Amino acid sequence: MNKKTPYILIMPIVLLGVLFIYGLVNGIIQSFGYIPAFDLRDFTLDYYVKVIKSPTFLDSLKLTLQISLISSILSAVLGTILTAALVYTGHTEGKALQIIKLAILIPHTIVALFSISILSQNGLLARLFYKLGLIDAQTDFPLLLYTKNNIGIILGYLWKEVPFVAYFSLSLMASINKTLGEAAENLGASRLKSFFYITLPLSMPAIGKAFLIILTFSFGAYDLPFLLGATVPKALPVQAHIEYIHPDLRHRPYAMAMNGLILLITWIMAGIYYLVTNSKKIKGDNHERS
Amino acid sequence: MKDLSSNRLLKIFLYLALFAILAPMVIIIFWAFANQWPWPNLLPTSYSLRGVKEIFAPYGKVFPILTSSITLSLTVALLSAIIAIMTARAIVFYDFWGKGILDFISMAPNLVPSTVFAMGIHVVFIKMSLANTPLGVIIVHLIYTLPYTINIMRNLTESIGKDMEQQAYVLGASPWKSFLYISFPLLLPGIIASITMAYILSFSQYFVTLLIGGGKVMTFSMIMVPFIAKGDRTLGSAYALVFVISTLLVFTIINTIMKRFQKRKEKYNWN
Amino acid sequence: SKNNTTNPNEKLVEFDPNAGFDTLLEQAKGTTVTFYGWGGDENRNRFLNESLAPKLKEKYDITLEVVGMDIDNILAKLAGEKQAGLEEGSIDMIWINGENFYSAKENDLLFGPFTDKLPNFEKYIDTEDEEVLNDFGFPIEGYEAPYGKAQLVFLKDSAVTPETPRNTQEFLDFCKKYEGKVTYAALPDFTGSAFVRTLIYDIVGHEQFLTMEADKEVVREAIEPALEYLRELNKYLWNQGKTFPATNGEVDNMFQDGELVMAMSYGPYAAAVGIEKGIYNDTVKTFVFDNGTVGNTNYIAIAKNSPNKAGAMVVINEIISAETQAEQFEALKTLPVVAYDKLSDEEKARFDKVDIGQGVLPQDQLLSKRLPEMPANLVPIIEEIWLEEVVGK
Amino acid sequence: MELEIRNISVSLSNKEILKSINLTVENGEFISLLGASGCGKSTLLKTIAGIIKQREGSILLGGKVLDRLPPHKRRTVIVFQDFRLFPHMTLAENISFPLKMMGVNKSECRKRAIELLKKVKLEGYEDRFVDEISGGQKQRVALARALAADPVVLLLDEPFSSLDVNLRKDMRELVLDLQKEYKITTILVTHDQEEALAMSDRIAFMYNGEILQYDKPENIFNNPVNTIVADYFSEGTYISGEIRDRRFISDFFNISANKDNGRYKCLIRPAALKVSKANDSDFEVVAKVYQGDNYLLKINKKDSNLKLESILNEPLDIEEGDKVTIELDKDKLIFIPE
Amino acid sequence: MELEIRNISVSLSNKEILKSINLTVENGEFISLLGASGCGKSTLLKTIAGIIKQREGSILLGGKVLDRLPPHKRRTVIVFQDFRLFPHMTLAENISFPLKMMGVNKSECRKRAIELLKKVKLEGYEDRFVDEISGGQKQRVALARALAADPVVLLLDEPFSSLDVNLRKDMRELVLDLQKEYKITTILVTHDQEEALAMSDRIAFMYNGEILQYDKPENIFNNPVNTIVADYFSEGTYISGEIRDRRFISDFFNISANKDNGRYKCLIRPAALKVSKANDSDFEVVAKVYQGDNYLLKINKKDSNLKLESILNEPLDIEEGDKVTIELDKDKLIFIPE
Ligand SMILES: Nc1ncnc2c1ncn2[C@@H]1O[C@H](COP(=O)(O)OP(=O)(O)OP(=O)(O)O)[C@@H](O)[C@H]1O
Ligand SMILES: Nc1ncnc2c1ncn2[C@@H]1O[C@H](COP(=O)(O)OP(=O)(O)OP(=O)(O)O)[C@@H](O)[C@H]1O
Ligand SMILES: [Mg+2]
Ligand SMILES: [Mg+2]
Repeated sequence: MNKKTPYILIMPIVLLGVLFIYGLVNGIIQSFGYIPAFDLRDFTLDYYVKVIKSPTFLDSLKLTLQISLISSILSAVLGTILTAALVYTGHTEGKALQIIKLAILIPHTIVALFSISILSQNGLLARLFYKLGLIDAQTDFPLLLYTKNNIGIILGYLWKEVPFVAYFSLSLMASINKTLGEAAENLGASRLKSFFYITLPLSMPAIGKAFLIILTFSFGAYDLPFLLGATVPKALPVQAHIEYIHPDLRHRPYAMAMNGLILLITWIMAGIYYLVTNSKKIKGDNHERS
Repeated sequence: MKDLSSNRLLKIFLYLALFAILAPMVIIIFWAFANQWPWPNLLPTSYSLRGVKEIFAPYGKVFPILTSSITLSLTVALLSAIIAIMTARAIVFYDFWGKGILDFISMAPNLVPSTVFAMGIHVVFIKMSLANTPLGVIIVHLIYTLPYTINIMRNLTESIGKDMEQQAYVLGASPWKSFLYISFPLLLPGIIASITMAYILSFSQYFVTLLIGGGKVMTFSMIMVPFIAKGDRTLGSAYALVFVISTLLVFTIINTIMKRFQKRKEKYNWN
Repeated sequence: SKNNTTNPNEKLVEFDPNAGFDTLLEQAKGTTVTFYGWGGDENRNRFLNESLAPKLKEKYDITLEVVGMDIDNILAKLAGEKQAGLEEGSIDMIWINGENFYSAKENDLLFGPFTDKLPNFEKYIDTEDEEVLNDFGFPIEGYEAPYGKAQLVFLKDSAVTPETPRNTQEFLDFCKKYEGKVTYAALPDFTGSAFVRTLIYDIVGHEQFLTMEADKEVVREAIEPALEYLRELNKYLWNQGKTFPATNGEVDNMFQDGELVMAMSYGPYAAAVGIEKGIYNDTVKTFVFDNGTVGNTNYIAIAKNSPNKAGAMVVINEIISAETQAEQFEALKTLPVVAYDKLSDEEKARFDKVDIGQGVLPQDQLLSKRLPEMPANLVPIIEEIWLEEVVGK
Repeated sequence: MELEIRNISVSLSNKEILKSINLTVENGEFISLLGASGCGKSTLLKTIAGIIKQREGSILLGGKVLDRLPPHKRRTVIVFQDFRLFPHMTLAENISFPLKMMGVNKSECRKRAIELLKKVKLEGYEDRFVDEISGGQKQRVALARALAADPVVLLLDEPFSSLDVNLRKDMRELVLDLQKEYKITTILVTHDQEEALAMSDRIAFMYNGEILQYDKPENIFNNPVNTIVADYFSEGTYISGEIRDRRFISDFFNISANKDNGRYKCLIRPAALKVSKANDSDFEVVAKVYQGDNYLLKINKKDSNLKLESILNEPLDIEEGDKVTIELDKDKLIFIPE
Repeated sequence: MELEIRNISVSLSNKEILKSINLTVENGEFISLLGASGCGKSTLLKTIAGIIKQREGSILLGGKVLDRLPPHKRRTVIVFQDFRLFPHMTLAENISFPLKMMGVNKSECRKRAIELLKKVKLEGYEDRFVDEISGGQKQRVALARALAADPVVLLLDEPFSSLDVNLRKDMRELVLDLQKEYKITTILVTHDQEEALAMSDRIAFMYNGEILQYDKPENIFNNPVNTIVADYFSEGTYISGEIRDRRFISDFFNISANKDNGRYKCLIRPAALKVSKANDSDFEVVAKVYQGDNYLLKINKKDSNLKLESILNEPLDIEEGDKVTIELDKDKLIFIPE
């Protein structure tokens, strides 16, 4: 209608956005060794160079990518199945949804507590196996936590993120499924095909965004890898956190440089995501616009 | 035939998933009252009310803090939903300068490690006298929740489209009224979802709250996290239990209030 | 910080640390003092809020606000405030020690010297004590006042493990016997780190570190035998030393659950506290090596931009009084910082009377087995070396 | 294949919508389903396709009970009244969707889609998206998509309602050609009786969830079982009377009628009435409505409430207000037992 | 009020949809907009209502330029082709929505809604939700809602397309009554020429984004400006020829014609052709299609590709395969300049 309307609508987000960018720049500047409060005034890339050159960096990067990719891909897939399960079995509201919200609600530190209580060699699963006579000692139980296979961390993320994906994309999928899903089935598409060709593609905007959110989150979060991960190699965010809590305040730029790298990689991942989704959309763009 | 079985598979998957979510919750209930739970027992061997006592101890101010924390998070959730509705409308319905940038900005807080942003914004907020104030905390929480709420609102706004509002215009409704009477009810499921999501994020936010709130603005996470971090399972679980129960209560209240706005609960409320 | 300016006089009378304690008392009246420190110990929280705070209110009309926050965040906050040029910050007192103190003082985040202005400092504290002069080998110079004493102790359940390792060799045997049931928290966990230093001390002695140059190669060379030992030890540790639990809390939990046979704590009376809470069996016992374990003191400092330094000084003065220390000893079972011989008989009696509980070592025995911390700047170097040369090796 | 609907009852939101419907459509037969708005036509089609579940009764296709077959295996394809095109697909993709489901390869799919688009006169639209086309265009795409699905039973829910006469004619022919060629059993829902009369082998007339009459077009038009059916096809004026000895006797006129004795209503449709100008008549033209090829005259009888209508094929010189004499075409009179 | 459309051009997705449309509708006039599917009818209505922005041109209402007025202030109410009922409201709420916007109080709103529902023959449906009613019912609710809005200009986009003849007739009358009563300037989009011819004061014929002819119904039917318009109203057979001295001369026949000299096409619509049985004729009936009131005969001429159609009002005895003679009704022949 009015030419001014969109600008009024975006006013709050722009204000917050400016604040955000201001804060971000202020934070990232520290990674270049500029923290006048600690008498660090040289603008330098040294910290980045040192971080990248450190012998553990590549291992850490690989580990972090592995954790975040595996857990977010699995979360997206399982989350989509869960959404479908909710939609197709008519549980789009009520108790089931409350339970799902519960998982989103629980902080990661508590998820770590769960993981340890259940998955460790001392955990309930191991105890159950022991009681059932499947194992003779704690150490017979496969090591899922604190090891390089990262199963514990990934399961922890799955526990939280699968429900998140479901919650995030449920409304969209439910609304699409009704009329168009029906039409597809009528045209000879089985439930499964109607899901894959109609319901899923149309729900993709939500699922994709959920995927991106958890991908970048799991790439930058330290709670679970710190509490459940192996001592070495450490995930990047864990290392950044440890650098951050390093008592020597003049050490801070290392932490910030590490965070800067995480930021960079996250943005690259987001960039790839946008490229991939947009290239797919070129065809489908029009219907979203009008 | 095959179809029926695929439906059954989905059902099984659903129930498994729900079980997998609920089962660990039982653990925190046990731990909240357990003292010892040694190998290889499947149930705790000794119980105590240490956790309960701690929570109800007056010095801990658990309940005043809980109340103010809920208020703060509700404020954040409401504001976040409102801003998300506005932003989603702008992005979906209008073309304006900087739309692409805005689109990215609205996602960006998700793409920045919280330490970098929090440390940066901390200095900014101190200069603006926003540090250590509830307003400052609300603002950073908003920045963190908006990517989620904007995305939720955007998908829904897109899928509802402009048709219905156009119809309202030609029937004589001003843009504001058409929004209020037509789009708002249609967006309601998304609004509830946004409020829920934002509330969860705000309520469980720890690090930034700590830094920006500076200990002057206390939230429930801030009294809970130290115990969890220390590995005190009894106290950690007891706090976590309060955390979960209070949130479920809040959700129930939100839902009841929202239900007043909508007539056909069964159709439009997927919460 | 508005809270702190409720006293209308405060603005009129400029704060001057040298103005005499009575002036400070006057200035502190009716103000609020914020005390930032780790908040994960419910006993301490209770003591501060239920015992100390009411007393301060009554005696000095000071409101004590206790804020639970990890030291790294406290420092981050102070640093941010400094960067923003905030003259009046939000933090008054900080619970701090070691490397963090070193770094905070170095970066001009702390106010001081102030301990010499506290009547009780002179009255109760042994001002010549190594731990009053130096914190992790770094001179304190009046920038922090002692708050409590900590010492690394080991815990075992005597019903499970009758033997008590007295030195590193016996410890190795112990680990061999209970293979896979001993471990320690991965460095840089505070307790895990102290444990490794204790082992190092036992193998290569502790004196050389007090003057050692903070150079990685030098340190590496000095501790090489200890590294050798640690690598050997790995074979018998939990999960063959390939990984270590991330926190000492986790180690403690594993001990409680019976997955480990040994735990450790920086709180010397942890066994008593645990047994009282019911999380440890009554048979849990404390032990230390014959050569001793590292001990340190934790302190209270005042932020450079504290808005209420007068109040903070009054509170700290109260904390280091015999009375408060005794109360703290009773409630928290932390070693008091007051010098025993400076106490009156009455006061002595009060300390003697304290029932320190089950499964612990008496105070004098502990203090006799107390090793000084190495200089703060060596600690991160050792942690780095440990990560590179011990884990999984 | 032969479609048999046996005793189908359907309830929606606890309202009984279909009441014991019975209907048999022969293999390759083309029937129309007529009835007033809201009588349950769409519901019946959806039930046949398995999208709505019946509360009672069975549906048989070629003698096999369909009831437990999921929708996608029935090969009963609907053109929905509200189209339901897929918004994320181009028109070509929409049309080739059912082909893709059958496993037809991509290039073949597209070829066939383009072919079908051409048939529904939308050549060159293959890469458009659904929200870039008009209402009538959507309807044609929906039709093309259904045809692509190679249906055994084709269920058309007002598939031509948004099309103008010419296009409608073409689309009708398209459907009929394919229907004949592949012997597709077809049910057409339409509100256009002319369409129904012209296209169908038989017509089922629905009312309020029931089928009142199911018969050949000419029979249903000329011998409606009751006034509801009669009215639907074209309104007219009812004159009550009695037939005795092959003559219909009423207050207004007597005329020969080839029916059994009894009380009847005689329906005079406009087409049954011829008028000619005459100055001294009781009948007066009160309105003359232009209808393109012809005019509709509304005629009142003086001093009575008898109202008649007539079709005037030649413009002639009859105008509003003229007095006319009337003449009934006895072959076009319809007698309905009371 | 008088509606004037001046030189309106509209583009969508970079395609030019409307090309310099000019159209004036007098105060209280009822006009119809006809044209093939996809020609731009709906787009024009939406542009008038302000929902689509024109690229060029102006719209004036009662002499006032509307261009900068937002849709909700124009009082140009559309009944959309796709209904757009509000799914979260009952039917009564849907209908009273515009009233509520005008500030009418609740009980009054409901009263009026129930009144209107009755008028569109949906008594008792006031508390249903939109997804609980049939297609035709939705269409009527949409109409009722538009009428409730008290429009100054009423824009009807195929408002009767899902209704059967009887209902359609009632709805037409309802609209016409209200339209006359309140002098609502009305534009009706329809694909039913009969409807257009019967209801309208004038008809605008659109083709490909342009208006080809704008005239009184009879003129547009009898004197189409070109074959596109002619074809739209009823197809027939074109015979090329020449008029000289008031006579049309062609290969097939000569006949008197009251036109200027020049080359013409003569359009023979079915209604212009009378047939009678005759054994020795070149013309043969190749098909006889039942159309309810009458039959359509398709007639081919032996040894030529001339195909004709005729309407047979009496069933008579002419059947497929019969030979017939033909007779042209010169008043129904249409001459279109080439
Ligand atoms: N968003 C769009 N982008 C591009 N082209 C469009 C768009 N919307 C409509 N069109 C095209 O514009 C033309 C006119 O559309 P419009 O809906 O006005 O047709 P119409 O005359 O109402 O047809 P119908 O009788 O089928 O409803 C059509 O050919 C259609 O394909
Ligand atoms: N979900 C529902 N709940 C209750 N009643 C319904 C529901 N859906 C449809 N109806 C009612 O069922 C009846 C039949 O609907 P249906 O759609 O089959 O009608 P139809 O014959 O196709 O009418 P139309 O010609 O208007 O499309 C209608 O009166 C409608 O109001
Ligand atoms: Mg229908
Ligand atoms: Mg249209």
